[in-house]
Amino acid sequence: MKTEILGMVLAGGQGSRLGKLTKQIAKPAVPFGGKYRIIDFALSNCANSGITNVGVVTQYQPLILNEHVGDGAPWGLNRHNGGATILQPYSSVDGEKWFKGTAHAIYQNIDYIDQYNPDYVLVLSGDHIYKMDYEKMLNFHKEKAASLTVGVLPVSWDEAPRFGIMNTDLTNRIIEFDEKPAKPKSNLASMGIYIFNWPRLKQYLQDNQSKTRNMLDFGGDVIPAYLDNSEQVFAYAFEDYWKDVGTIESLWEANMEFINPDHDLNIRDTNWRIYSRTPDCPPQFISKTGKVTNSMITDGCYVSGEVEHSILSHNVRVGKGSVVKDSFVMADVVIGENVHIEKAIIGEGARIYDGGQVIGKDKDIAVLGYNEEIGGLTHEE
Amino acid sequence: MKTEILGMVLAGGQGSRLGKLTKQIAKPAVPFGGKYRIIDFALSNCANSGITNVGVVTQYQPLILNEHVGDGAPWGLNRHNGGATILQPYSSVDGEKWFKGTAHAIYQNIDYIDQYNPDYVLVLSGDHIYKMDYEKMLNFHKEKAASLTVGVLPVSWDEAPRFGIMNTDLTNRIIEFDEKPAKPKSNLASMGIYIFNWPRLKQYLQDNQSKTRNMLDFGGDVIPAYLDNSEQVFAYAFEDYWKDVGTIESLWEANMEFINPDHDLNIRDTNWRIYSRTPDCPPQFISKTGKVTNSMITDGCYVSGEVEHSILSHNVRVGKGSVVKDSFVMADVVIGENVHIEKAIIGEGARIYDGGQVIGKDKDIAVLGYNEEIGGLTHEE
Amino acid sequence: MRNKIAAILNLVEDSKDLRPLTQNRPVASLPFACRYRLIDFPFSALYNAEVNSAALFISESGHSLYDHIRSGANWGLDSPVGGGVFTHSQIELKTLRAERDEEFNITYFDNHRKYVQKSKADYVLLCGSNMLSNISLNAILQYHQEKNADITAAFKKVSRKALKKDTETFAYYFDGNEDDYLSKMEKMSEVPYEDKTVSLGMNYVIMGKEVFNRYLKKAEEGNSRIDGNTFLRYSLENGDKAYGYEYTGYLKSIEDIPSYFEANMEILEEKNFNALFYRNDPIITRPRHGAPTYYGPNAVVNNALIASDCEIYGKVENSLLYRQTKIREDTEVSCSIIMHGTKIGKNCYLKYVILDKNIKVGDNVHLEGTREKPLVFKKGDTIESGKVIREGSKI
Amino acid sequence: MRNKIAAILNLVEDSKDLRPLTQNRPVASLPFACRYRLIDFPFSALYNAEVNSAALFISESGHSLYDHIRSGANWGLDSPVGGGVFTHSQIELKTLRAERDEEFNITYFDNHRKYVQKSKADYVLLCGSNMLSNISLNAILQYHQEKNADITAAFKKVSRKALKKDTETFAYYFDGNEDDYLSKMEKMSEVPYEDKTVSLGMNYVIMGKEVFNRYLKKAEEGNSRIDGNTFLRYSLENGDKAYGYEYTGYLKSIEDIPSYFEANMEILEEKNFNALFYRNDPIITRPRHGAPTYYGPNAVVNNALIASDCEIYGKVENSLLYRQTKIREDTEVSCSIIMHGTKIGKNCYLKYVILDKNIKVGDNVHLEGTREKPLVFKKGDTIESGKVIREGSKI
Repeated sequence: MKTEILGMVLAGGQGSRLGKLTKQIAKPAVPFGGKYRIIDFALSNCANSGITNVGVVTQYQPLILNEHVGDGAPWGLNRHNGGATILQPYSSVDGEKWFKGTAHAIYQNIDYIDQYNPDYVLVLSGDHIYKMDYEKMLNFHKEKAASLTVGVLPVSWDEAPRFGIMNTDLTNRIIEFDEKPAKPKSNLASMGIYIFNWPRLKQYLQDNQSKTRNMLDFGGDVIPAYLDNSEQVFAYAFEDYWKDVGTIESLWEANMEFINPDHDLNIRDTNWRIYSRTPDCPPQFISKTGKVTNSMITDGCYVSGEVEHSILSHNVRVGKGSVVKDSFVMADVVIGENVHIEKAIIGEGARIYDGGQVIGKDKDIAVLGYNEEIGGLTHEE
Repeated sequence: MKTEILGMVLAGGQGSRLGKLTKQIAKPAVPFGGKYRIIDFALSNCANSGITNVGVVTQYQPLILNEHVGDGAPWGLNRHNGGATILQPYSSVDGEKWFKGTAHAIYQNIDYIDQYNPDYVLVLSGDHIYKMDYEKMLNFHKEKAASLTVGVLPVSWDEAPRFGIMNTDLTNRIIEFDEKPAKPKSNLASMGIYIFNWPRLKQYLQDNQSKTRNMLDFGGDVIPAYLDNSEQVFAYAFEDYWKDVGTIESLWEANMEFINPDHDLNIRDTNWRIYSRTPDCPPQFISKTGKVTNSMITDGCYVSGEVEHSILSHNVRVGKGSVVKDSFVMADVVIGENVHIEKAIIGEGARIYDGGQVIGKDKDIAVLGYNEEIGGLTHEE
Repeated sequence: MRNKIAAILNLVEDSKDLRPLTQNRPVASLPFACRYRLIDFPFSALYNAEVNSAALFISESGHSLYDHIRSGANWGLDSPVGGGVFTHSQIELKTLRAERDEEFNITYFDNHRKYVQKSKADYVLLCGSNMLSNISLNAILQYHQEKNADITAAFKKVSRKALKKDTETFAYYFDGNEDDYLSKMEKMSEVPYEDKTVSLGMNYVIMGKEVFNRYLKKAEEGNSRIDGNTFLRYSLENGDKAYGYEYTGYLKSIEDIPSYFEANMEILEEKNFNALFYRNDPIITRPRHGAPTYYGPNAVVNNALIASDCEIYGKVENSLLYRQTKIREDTEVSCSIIMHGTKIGKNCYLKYVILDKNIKVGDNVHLEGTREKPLVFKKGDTIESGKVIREGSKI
Repeated sequence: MRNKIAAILNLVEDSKDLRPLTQNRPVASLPFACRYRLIDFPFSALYNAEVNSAALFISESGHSLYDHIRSGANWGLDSPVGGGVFTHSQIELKTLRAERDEEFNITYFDNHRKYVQKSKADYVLLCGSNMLSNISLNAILQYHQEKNADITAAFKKVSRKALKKDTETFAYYFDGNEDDYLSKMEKMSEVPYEDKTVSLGMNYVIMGKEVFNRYLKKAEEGNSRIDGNTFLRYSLENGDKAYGYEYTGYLKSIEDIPSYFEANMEILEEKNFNALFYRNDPIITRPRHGAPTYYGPNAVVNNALIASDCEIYGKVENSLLYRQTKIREDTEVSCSIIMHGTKIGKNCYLKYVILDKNIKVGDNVHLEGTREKPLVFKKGDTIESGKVIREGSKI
């Protein structure tokens, strides 16, 4: 079997800044936008870019993530001899194979990658909200005859000190990598998206395991080594919408932006659909007393209260007299009567009983965890 | 979601007595009978018994096993909200969740099992060749109002000291468990097939983790604890063909028995098919010089030599003048010209060049490992 | 837990009174409740009872059905364990009695016989798709077994007036109470049209394999179509033990445009909606991709069922919107059914209207039917801006 | 690597000379090489080129094809990314020109137009299923692009005598050499029947989306069927840039029983077998479950292609056995095609015979055709013990 380019989605991260939202669920499996999980964007980008073989590396709380990705069918990634493959830690006669970093996760899965004998490996994280055509990046990589191409994003100069910054020459060649520089020389932040020539990367990973320098992370170990050795490393600039939803605030913000029908992400564009694995639910029902404005509502919802500038995911029930405003409500949430929810994220399966309140404010978004319950007695009782 | 019975197939074992055949492949994924892998029997038994939700616990060298099981489609185990699910070690906020024994593997996957809220859990190993109707065993379990039912096999009294032996009373209740007794009181050997009432097993697993007794293995820990506490433990006798293919000799022997069209396993019985995930290959071609007698040949084979009392798996090529006798040849093996193979197991992808010989004898079966090469130059060179 | 039922769906159902909605599709693939088709309901009943094989008998307009069903995988009907969706060329089916094509007839009956034999099931279910319901086959089967019946047919007690006068359905009668022998069946059209309660046969009929084969032989001799009510009639003629299983959930016989329209409006009542969709047994359909539905800043939506991937800027009341519909600003839609992909412009008024798939409605359009006679527009139509059509006015 | 081709398969192919094998199946689902059907070859070409959508135009006997294709998943044709197998009711297709059913015709052309539009592909491929081959669509496409052609059609150089006299195929002619403009096409039946090399059109034709839409309009105006060779003719009439892509692999035009039989026999030659099956591009079919094939203690099998799940106790030479066939002791089968599920008793002799699916042959049966005129038995036949049939004798 021979594949030009293989996708490797690193989905093993915990995303600890998301607090209770990532206690039982890996960050890439965190729900987004009503009917998606974060990893859907990376997987759909692969599918739309024509990358049909994708390894999904999981490690932290993978049950929901693995069931979501499954055989890859929702993304069309279920071809013979390939498609989506879940890669998890395992044991071997050499001992236990745990993944100790981004590059180490690739190293531990060399056997899987070599099955496809790819020319290029695209390394992604499953953590970001964006639409990107990796085929264009690959064409850039080939034109530049690069050994490694790093996807970069122009960020504001204020924010630059928070990122890994790539300093480039006139030809977009990366000449220096500054991890969180106090005085950035450029505003091109690494997106954690890499295209490597596989034979060369494999050599780096295998050779360096036995030497002092351990190739654990791409940012910390592999890219510096490439630069030290004058490998051809190029920066590929991405100019469209891109969002890291690594904190409660950014997750909330990204969801609020997502409501806007003129959002840059253009979610209704049938030329670049975002696919997901979705449950089978009945249509949404807006009752006689329901009021929904400037919001996104998903199948299976039942709304008897008022919803304003919010997202309701699958199977959310909103009782009479309740108000949901500026909030992102995940699937299977039950909201009783006369509940007030504002500037909040409500986790899957949570229950807010009659009269309950979950009210946050800007820069301090309220969060109710998965299956948490608050408020008085249920209406039925 | 509510399921009456959930299957848990323990497929994490290495099977070290199979030597080089299990160096890169877990034992349940070892090929068998031309177009099967060992685990196909357990999975097909589940499917034929109407058990549609099955967790497959893997840990050791799982890549081939995971790809083989995949979404469970070949066994009809790809239903909504369930079907076959691969369960592998993972990390959580409580640390790394490795599987330290049969019972511990169940303990680490309590979250998965609880999703289905089953009344019963059927625990199997993916290591044996047999056809068994688990529904009948479940009916027995219900009739006896048992807390645990253990599948047992009458073995010859000579062999009994090698097994875990169940001593029963007149009602088939197990009153004593002897692990490899020098002087067995019964010849009922445990098959490693258990039906547990799930709520009770869960309680045992959870309670005992914090106590001195660690519930790591069913045989060593859980069954003795059940018996100590006078739980209702019953033996369900299985009388048909059953084979543990844990050694090179027994694997070879089981394959040789399998050739016989009147074999007890009755592989052509369409009422209890053994399903597998098979590659797409052209039909088998027997050339003008080929001779095949008393053998099983699979799609994709090309035979120009002589094959007698042997099994050829997918895509095996046998060149002119070669003789394959009393042997089990796995998939994708290339046998050159004038090769002599007798009483042997040839691993997947092995190459035996012109004039090569792989000759074993009774009780000393020759083994060529996966992708190994022996013999002279290739014919083409 | 093992597959015990072989299901045979007779989908050659009378559709002339449902035109133009059935012009290019059989009754079984008629859209319903924003994201379903009628076939989803019997198929989901099969799925929920873990039946993994079904034989469908389809007539020549069945292609939209194929596209929907595909391999049957969504309903668990593609299991290699004796499963599969079986299809047969049935152009001749409608004329089965008329033309007596010897070879075709042999194939028709053989197909049934072989399917039941190959499925290895102990019981056979016959049903159709035009009796909208969410029924538990396991419950019928259990009842059938407990009664030690030869044949068991599902029914629901309804008011005679809930059905149209010339309905093609059947009324069942029982010896004593409903827990007793089913002793008689009668064409519902011959039952006086008044507010009396009748037992409406649902054409979901179950029997043992041997009984099925016996009736099949009889059908073959008489050159009759294989159908639940036909087989029930055989059992009565034979004096076999026939029983009725009483279904108490939502039921609607979809026979013409008014009953189809009513079914959609009734489903807007929470009781009916819940009876169909919030039982333990889900209704399953072919999954589709699309964004959640967007409600604009001035959207007013009340008592409405909405699929995902719509955009609503106007007012929607007592209506059903299918996937990818768009309602523009200042438009009011009430008591209407707007199917997949249909886009309605600005400042329109629609009441008692059924718009089939992919219709384009311009701006300032006024369409108004009546509850008894909704206006129906067919797939792909274009309705130009400014157009005014009222029931009675020429379309 | 992105999907760039929309494929349209015209499967309304002439099958009368292939009867009785095509009595209940279109040419596209004719079994071939022990485990395939003819449709597998164009479908695999699509799969290997990573084309993920196809529109199939099928006539009324297409049901065996549906059962085989299901959702198209086996060939990667069910991808949600713009993929799918599209089917259309095509009973009227055969009479397209004759009856001029206005509404149907509009649907027919609209279906093509919409499919190509929805697929978002840059190129359109037209092909059929009766030109057995294993062709690389990417290679044709690359050639098409390099030549900057308006339309590119695949051909293979063959001897005129390799085709039957009244073949329906076309011969292509080139301005200079084959690397040059395709300047003329001619009905092959009008080319003199001698040992001359001709360029046989394979009816695999590729063009850009705009060109396709242009020709589609022309077909609509002329009420013509949409077909590769028809569109190629349009390009010649128009003076557009038409090119030929030379295919060098195995090719057979399956038009009648003798050519079908020959194709099977030819595939027993290693060279042809390898050309079709041992290229880098695999031929994919619907997977089936079954044990490996068992060869009995006295089996003698030479120069034979055998599917899995057979049992062979007798002698098989120069023959093809499909799945689940059984050849009993002392029976000799040579130069024959034995299809799926057919069982042959003891002490029989079969030579130059085609047995369709599920035929039962008793003991001591003698069946003998000739290479030019093999004996053909139809699906489900029973041939009783002791029967002797020779070509020319009454069947």
